[in-house]
Amino acid sequence: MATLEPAVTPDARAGDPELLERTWGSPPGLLGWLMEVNHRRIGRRYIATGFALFLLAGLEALAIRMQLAVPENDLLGPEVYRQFFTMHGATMMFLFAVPIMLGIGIYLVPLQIGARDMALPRMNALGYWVYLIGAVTLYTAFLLGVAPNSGWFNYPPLSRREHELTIGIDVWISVVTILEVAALIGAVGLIVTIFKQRAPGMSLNRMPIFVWSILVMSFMIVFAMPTLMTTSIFLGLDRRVGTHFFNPGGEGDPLLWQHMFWYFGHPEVYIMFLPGLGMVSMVIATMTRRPVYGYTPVVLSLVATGVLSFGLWVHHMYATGLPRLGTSLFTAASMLVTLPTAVQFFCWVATLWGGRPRFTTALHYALGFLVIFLIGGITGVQLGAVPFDLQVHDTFFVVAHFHYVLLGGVVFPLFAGIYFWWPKVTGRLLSERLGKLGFWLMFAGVHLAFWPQHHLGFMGMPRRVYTYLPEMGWGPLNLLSTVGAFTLAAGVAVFLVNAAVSLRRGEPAGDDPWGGETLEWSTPSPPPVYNYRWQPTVKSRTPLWDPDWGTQPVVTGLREDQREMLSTTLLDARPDNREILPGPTLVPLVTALATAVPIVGVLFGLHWVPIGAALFFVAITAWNWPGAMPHRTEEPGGREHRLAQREREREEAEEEAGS
Amino acid sequence: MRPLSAARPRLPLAACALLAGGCVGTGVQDVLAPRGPQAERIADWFWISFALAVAVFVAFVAVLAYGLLRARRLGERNELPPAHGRNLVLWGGLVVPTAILLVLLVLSAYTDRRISRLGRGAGPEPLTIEVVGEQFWWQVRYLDPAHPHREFTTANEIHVPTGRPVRLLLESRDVIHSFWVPNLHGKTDLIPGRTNDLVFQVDEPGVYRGQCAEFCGTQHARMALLVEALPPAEFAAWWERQLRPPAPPTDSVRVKGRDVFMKNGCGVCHSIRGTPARGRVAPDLTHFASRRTIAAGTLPNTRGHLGGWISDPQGIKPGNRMPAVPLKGEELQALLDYLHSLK
Amino acid sequence: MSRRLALDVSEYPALVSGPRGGLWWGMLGLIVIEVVVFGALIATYYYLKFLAPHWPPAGEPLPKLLLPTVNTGVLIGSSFAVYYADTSISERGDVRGLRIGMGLSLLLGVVFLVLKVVEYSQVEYFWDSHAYGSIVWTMIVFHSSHVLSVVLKTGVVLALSGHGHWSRERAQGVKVNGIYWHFVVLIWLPLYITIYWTPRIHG
Amino acid sequence: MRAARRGLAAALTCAALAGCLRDLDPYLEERHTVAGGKAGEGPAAMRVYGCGSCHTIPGVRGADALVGPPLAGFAHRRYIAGRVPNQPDELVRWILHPQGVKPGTAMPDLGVTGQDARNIAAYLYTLK
Repeated sequence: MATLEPAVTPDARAGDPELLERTWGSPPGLLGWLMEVNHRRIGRRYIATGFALFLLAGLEALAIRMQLAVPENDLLGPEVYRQFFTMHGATMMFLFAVPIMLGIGIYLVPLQIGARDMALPRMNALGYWVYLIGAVTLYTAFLLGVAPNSGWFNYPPLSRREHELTIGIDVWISVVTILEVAALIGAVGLIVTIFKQRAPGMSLNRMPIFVWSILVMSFMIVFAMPTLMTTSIFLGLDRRVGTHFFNPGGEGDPLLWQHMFWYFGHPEVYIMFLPGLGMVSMVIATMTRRPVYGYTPVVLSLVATGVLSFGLWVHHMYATGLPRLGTSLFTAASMLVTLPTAVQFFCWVATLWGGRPRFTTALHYALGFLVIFLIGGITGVQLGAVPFDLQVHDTFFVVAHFHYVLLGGVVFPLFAGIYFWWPKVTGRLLSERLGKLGFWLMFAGVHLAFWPQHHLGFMGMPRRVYTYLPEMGWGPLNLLSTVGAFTLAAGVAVFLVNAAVSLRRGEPAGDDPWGGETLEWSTPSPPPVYNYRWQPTVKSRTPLWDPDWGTQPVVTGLREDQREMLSTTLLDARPDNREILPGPTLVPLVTALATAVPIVGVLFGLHWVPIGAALFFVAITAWNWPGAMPHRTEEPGGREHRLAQREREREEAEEEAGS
Repeated sequence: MRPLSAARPRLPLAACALLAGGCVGTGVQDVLAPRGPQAERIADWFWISFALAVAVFVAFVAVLAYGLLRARRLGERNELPPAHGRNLVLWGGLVVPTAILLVLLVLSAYTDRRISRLGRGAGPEPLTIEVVGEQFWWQVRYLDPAHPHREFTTANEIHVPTGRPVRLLLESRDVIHSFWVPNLHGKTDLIPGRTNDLVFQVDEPGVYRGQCAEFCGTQHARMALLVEALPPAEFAAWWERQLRPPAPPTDSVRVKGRDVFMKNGCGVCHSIRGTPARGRVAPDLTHFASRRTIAAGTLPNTRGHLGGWISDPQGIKPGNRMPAVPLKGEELQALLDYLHSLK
Repeated sequence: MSRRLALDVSEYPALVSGPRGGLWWGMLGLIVIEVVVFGALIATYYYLKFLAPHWPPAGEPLPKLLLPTVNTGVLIGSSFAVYYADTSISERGDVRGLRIGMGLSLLLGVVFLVLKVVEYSQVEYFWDSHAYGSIVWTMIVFHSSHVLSVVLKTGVVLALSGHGHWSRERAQGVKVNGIYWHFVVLIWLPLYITIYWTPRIHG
Repeated sequence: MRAARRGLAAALTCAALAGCLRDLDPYLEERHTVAGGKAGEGPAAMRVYGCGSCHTIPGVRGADALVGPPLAGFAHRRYIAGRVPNQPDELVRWILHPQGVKPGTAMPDLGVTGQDARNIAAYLYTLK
């Protein structure tokens, strides 16, 4: 898109790329790296870290599948196996899915809403550092052989001290707590950004669907994750200071954990795949060159899914002997929650029916998502029924079910998104041939690996067993499943090759390789550090497809020698004020370390908690101390200042002309 | 003569039978091969839901494929009239799914009612058995509140009469376990501090295998059990046999075996009625020789496996609670003789 | 070169306070998160209560009312002081009013903490006595640590007022600190009812 | 030319040596032939009797115990139970009745049938 200069330039230097670069850029070198607050750099770190952990958890999955490939195998002993399946689950749930979706949101949301950065950039950086500390802590424990070993769900009393002395459980508690802190920080940052930084004209009902999905996800994080933090702190207290929350001998109750865990854990699943649904909506719209059919029903479905997901937790607990009447209500709720997704499915189908589809790799993954997720959804409905669940709960049927849901709802949309936005992020195209090869390997791998597991569930194979007797007859299907897992891994490997080749010598992508409809496609690939030379304004949901997009007004009048960004009103996105953002600083990293001291330090002794709390207070005070934030060099209402400056400049120009 | 070696060509099957109960060929633990009313109703529900699932899947993929082909054929000219789109979303996304879900919901509630009514209304009084989960085995106690002297304890194998409801009182002494015999009924958790109950009924005589279905620690994988259903008369006879303590050993080898058992402290954890061994933290061995498996369904109860198990329990089931006791060769032989005399 | 229209925003204010600024929303986010945590604590309390045969457990007396009730009054009073400080600076630009309000709220916060320590040094059970002790002590320690942290934060705000940092326009820090203070006070009320009244009304 | 001839000679020598070794195979095999034993059925039988609960036996699932000696390379063992030479009939006798061969050994009499013992023995001689 040819850039049009604004007709009115109230400030002589408006839209000066050099000045913008200087203002929004980061210092060079390692120190600059540690001081980074730019949302795209931080988003990229989230995505890269999350993807690396996805690969690690994938390797753990391969080890698990190898152990189970044949009966009575002794590749991983029972103790090691416990650690592996715990690490696989915890990594995929806490370290991969949620952070990578947050990362994509952090990268894309400001671009899609036409902002220069996130509303709270230092918070954003803090979130990443805290996440990284959590990941490093968990994998350090793994390498030292003291990984958590009682499942990502970590049920007491097994996880109470009298049954598991291992520090691995304490590591789980610390790491989960710290990762929830990170996710909460990220979620709040995204909510504030979406509320306050949208381009003028982008009222809530004009936001891209992906932004909606991130907004709903962030709210769900805010309402779900504190519960897990609370309950894991209960468990930590049980283990460290002898409280009785989960001790039946002290009038506590092990089921309290399950209620609180699944009150978080069920929404957690939806937290992971709602952004996936949002990404699929974007991919389908662009690749069919049609706006998604039924914007309103799709958005309402996202919101409804988010709300309903908080009323389902008991369907993980049917076998615990809860009263029958209550469980039936949860059956009804479990079935109800599929309706919003069904509506979205048919909105996408309607889009495809009326579209002009281009069968790119991204669309392949989106279509693959439809098929895989549908199967996972169907088995999910079956699992919602109490009697059937009593049979297959905690068997490989459930393993198959949620891998269909999560590979379908998280991994395939993620790859659709990666293939879709890769050109925007790197400025280079990925190979479509390799892309499709990878897609078909992954698609086949999913079914090979997980379809047989439905049958294994029916054949009575429980989850989390490290081995089984040959007489059980589970051998052949397990072997098949292992072959499938390796096929899936081969598909991921093809993507890695594709990515490496593209980074080295991929074709330049241009601003808008797909003819996209949302704002991010109007800026160069990769975008400049300030995102937009002029912050855009919009008047429709698909601004770039507006016939008069070329003359759509842009925002001017922001200072460019400071990080000034336009804030707009919550509902209608009318301009409201000029917010100034902080620049690069070490404060987030220091605060992250201070946050980690009590949470990780508690592994070594309770005295680290008060020490860490004190350090945290110091860090937060430094954070808020005037001077940490760049000060305005002018007082509010800078109009006079500007006018005076413009006057001066005109005089200078006249002088020059005169001389 | 040991019965398992009688039918030579069927050796693998015999092994299977020992570990897996008698139900070879129908799937050792098979949700879809029900042998009791509840498993049967659940399987019925599954088959209905499966038929609906296939229909939904096929219909959706057909609609999707048709739409894509149509779009490809029409190319640039393709437009979807808004009314068509509305109909797709309304019918495909709302009306049809709601109808299907309602059917499933009603059937699920109906199935749930049917399976939870067993043993609660009219009909024969259910037999009550207490099952206590332990890391990593099952303690089984037959209750008869009217005649406490007729109660007894065994482990890892549950004998039940056919055609009569059985109520299990499920408890746990350590962590959460889950009782699950797929051919008979769904699972129910054993939770410390609570007593859950599970009512099931077996229609056909036979041996059905089950195993712990809630991760309970390192040896969760090797915590199996067998349910053996006997015709009522045989069951009554079996109960009578269980009440009798085993006959004291007479021949010298077995006497020596008993001494080995007592002197090495086995009785601290295990109990054998009629002897000083009264331990409560490990399986009751009173009628050990009549059991089909050892180590909670891990191995067939043969002399070879038993010898290996006693010599090195941690090698066979690492992380279980049984310590290895160093025994001389002849002590081991005597102990095996003694244990296998506990019929 | 073709030209397009511009939306000139230079006249919009650069310093705003309250919900117009991002920081206020960030603090609201933190408050919502904490509300969920406190909600989880209260839910746990009732869950354990309805499971227990006796609540408080047999042998434990009902919680005493006088001291905590007075203390609740102290805490509510501190909220008014914070409100006074906030309006002083943000509506009237009155730094002295800000200092008086903040100082008073600090004092009341400290009084609350001291009375809490006095109160709980008298109870006879601890967190490791039974589940009742676990949840009550957790609630009290958790809430008191919030009071402590907001007292410390207010100390920082007060210290900054000495540097002439706050003015009518630059009041966002005071406002944001203020809503957090109000939150810490308000969330105490359900805790107070839960801990001190529930066992009496429904024992 | 000469070099080529020398190379050929070397090659022939090698072939002869290899041939010699291969020539010995039948003798070894004969020494380890169990009359009427079907090696293929050995593992299943061993699983039932529980050999794997004390021995590590390649090819038998779950046989990874270390109570007794591991049976890998059993065909190369010289003695059974440190007492009798490793010959088919001795091995079958040992499997059938270890207490008779070496009273007081920890290895129990397992009630193995004659045919099973021959199958097991035949299988053990395939472990080289």
